[in-house]
Amino acid sequence: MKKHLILFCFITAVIFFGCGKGKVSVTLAGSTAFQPFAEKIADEYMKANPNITITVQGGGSAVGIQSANSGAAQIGMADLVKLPDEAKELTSTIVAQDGIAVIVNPKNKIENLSTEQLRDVFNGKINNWKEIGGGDEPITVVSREAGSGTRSSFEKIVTGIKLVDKAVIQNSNGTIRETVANDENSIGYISHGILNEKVKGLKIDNVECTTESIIANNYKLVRPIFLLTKGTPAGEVKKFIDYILTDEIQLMIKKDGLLPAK
Amino acid sequence: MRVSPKYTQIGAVTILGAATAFTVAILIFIIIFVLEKGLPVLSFNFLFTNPSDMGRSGGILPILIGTVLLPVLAIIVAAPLGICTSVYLVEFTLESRVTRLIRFGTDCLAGVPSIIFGLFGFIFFVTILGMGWSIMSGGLSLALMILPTIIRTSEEAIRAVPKAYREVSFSLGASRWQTVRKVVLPNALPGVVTGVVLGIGRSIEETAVVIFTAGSSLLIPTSLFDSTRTMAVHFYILAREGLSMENAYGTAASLIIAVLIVNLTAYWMMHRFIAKRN
Amino acid sequence: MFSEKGVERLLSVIAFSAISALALIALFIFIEGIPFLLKYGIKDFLLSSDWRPESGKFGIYPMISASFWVMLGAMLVGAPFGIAGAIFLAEFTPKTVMHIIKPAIELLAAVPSVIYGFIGVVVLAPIIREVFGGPGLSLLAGAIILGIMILPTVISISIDSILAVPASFREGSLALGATIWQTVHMLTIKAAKSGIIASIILGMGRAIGETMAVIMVTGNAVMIPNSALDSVRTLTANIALEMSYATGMHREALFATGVVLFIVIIFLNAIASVVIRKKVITK
Amino acid sequence: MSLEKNIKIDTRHLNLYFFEEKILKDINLEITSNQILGIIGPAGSGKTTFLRSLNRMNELEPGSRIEGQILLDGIDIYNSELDVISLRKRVGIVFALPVALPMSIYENVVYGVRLSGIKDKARLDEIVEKSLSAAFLWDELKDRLNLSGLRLSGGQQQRLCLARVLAMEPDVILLDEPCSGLDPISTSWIEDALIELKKNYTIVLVTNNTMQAARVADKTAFFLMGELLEVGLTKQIFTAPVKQETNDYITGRFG
Repeated sequence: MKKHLILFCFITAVIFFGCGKGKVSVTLAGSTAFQPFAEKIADEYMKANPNITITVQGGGSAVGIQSANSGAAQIGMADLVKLPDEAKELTSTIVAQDGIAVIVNPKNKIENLSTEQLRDVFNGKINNWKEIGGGDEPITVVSREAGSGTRSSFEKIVTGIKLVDKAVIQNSNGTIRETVANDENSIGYISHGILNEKVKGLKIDNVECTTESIIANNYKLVRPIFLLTKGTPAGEVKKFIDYILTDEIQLMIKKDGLLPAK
Repeated sequence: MRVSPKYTQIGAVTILGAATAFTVAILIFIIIFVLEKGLPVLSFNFLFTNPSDMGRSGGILPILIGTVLLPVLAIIVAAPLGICTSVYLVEFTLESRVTRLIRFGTDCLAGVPSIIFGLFGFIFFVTILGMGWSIMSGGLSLALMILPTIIRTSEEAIRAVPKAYREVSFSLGASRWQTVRKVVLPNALPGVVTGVVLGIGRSIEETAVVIFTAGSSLLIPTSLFDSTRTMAVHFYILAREGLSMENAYGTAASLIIAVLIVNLTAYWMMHRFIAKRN
Repeated sequence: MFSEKGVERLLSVIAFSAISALALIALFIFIEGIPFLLKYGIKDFLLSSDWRPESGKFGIYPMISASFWVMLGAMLVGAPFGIAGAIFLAEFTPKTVMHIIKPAIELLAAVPSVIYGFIGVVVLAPIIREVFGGPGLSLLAGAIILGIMILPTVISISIDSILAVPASFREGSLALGATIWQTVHMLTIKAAKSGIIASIILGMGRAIGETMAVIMVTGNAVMIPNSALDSVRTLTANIALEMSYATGMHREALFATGVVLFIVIIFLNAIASVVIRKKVITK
Repeated sequence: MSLEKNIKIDTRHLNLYFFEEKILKDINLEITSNQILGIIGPAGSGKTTFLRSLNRMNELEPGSRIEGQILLDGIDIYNSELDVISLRKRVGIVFALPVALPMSIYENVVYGVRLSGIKDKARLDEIVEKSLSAAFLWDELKDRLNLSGLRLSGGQQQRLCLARVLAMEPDVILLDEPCSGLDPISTSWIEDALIELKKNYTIVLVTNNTMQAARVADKTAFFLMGELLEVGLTKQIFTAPVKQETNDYITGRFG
């Protein structure tokens, strides 16, 4: 009898728990580059609007497009230079721009690479640091996985890249940063937004990857960040996107390393 | 010249002993490595406060909740399903080509990489059924992942119950179900529990499936249809993205302690049960 | 309470739904993957080493060879230590000690693979980089970490099968004046052979199916390894790495990778069940 | 009392098959109430199979099939409304190997009774005492009823099995070589119990020990190669058997 009672209580609890959502909920999913910013913005937004729940998921740009298409998320996040065909049906809003920083280990003497050198390094034509003015050490190229928004943007802007086979592949900005921070001979690229002191950002064609140089249109490795919605955004979704585009939030994004939409 | 058996014995014991010591040492090193760096971070505060700034600072309260909810949901779904299935296969069907095929199939699925269950869960629960990244999707995907293991271990345990017990029970006028309930299951219990504990362990430590199906939200879930994050995922994200090594180790230490508690509780309960019966 | 027929019907419904749910998963992977295989060509898919999804090239030969080498390496690390440990614990250690160490080792099977992977990244990879050169994140690192990860499985199952050898065998041999070691290597190991082999095959299954730890430590380069120090990408890593960004053909190709993985697992299990059945027959 | 009325079990043209193999061939045997019927015969003669067919235990083996009739109190146990569970409650069986269920002595004894829905503690206590006494176990075990049944010796376990059957108060008790693994003292305990029990029960005793049949059985049947060769009063079977084979078997010259 006691067992039945416990079971009964449990089931009741589950049902109440399961139905206990009176809140409006908006889900964002996709680009890992924009994920941390989205989470921070969502926190701020929820503080101001306590009866709304905003959930942010990673997964990558493709997940963003798929889940916006399928309705798994109301807003998809994508960070591609050019959106693929699957995203044709979706309404896209540019909410920010992002620089792609080329990074090496802080112990590396190299400060600057030309676009040609960068291309040759990633193609495996240059495979020792001494060829471009560093120490006599082999280069470990670190790149993103095929399909990644950061990678396709990087390759599209640098042009002519056929990634060297032995390149180490990592599947997020953070893991590339950690890999480069751990390996003195490695080179990689990450979203400008998550650059930190553990790695060193290189100048490309003598232009440093800073917010200023990107805004001034001097730094060339830049791609837009899209929010994708099915149909024109409306209701809570529209409110949230509008919120991201307010000056206050755009300023916050900028402080953390992303670039404003305009 | 033939070496005296006495010396080969000494040689063998030395080599085997050294290999064992090395093995145990490595395994202990892993535990100590994590606990040494993680325990200083662990505190009541760490466990029971909200994380802030993506987990860079603050505690792991929502993650703790997620780590309890997901495996619990998975086991609530998978254990009855798995145990009933194995009871049905062993006690209510005759050994045939079909049961052998089913056994082979569950064996294969028990060995299928978890990532495949993650893909399935993502397409089926998250997308097709529209549950989104949620405790529900995650729990159900984990349940499917551990189901084959539970079916196979409890099947073995049930099969191992002596046939004579069943005969005696039938001869005393018990029905098949009464025999199962009173004689077969109590005797198969240790094996069945092992399977369930394995299942809990696997769902606590799983990372890929949870990321694909339950998402990685850091908010405290308010319903079964909210996204959540488990300790394994939290550790993965913190450590891999280099957000905060301190909190990563703290999470890892809590994770190992959680696994320890689950296993020890199961062992203790089983011994108590066996002791009570004898 | 319940009628006998009712219970039986209920159980059959539950069993049927559990089994069909599992069948659904297998079916689902094949449905997602097979059309691609037919469209792209099984031979091209399996034997070409060109994996460039952005230009529509999907050859997974490098991943197949990487999975094979990583698995083999893990076996070379895990099997000797695992079997030696099992023999030592089962035959040369007091029962009480073994009954403490064995559950402790089994507990390690539950340590999350991401923790193993992480230790591989922060401890093992730098050592390999310093001592042998290369990127550190390599086939060797993957093999060692996986070898350690399968130790609990190999040790635990091997101990069980060694202990299952009837005590009378052992006593008979010892009574004839053999040392314990002679008894072990001439008799016990032979009698427990199929169980030990089964433990290795299960370990292989675990090694080939492991995802997160492998992604973390092998570096994931798409290349056929020339040495153990090269960075490689396994089949599982291929799926988990790229799935989140994959669309269209690329996504189908990843599901087809899943199909290949599935077939490898079925193959391993078929071998295992033959070995285990042989054990039953010889008993 | 007429002879007809005293017949408890009556098998008519009983044939039993396992898949295609015919194990029992045209068995016609009447079993009288309140008597002990001993069944003897060499290994493989079908005596155990016959015994198990009397409470349909043979059905648990795949491929078993039956022809003919077995009447219990005039009702066919295979083709009637009588369901197998209530049949087994009326016809209890003790197996060759003593199998105590892995639970306490008390729970072993009341296992069958509990299944019939008796829950009253006092009633159960009473049943335990009565059954264990009838199996000559009460005095030995009355202080240790919570001990696991597995801790008992072989002889005690076998008497526990008997007590377990008695607890259900069946009409018929089937015993399948109940003393095959027991020492002479345990054997005599069981034989004494059986003689005491036939006042209230009909007993069928399969035994490999012909002397045991001679000691306790009222009637004895001799099985050979799946056939019932001869049945009669024990005294007559052992002193003046009709068939040569019976004589050979009893005198130990068989085969």
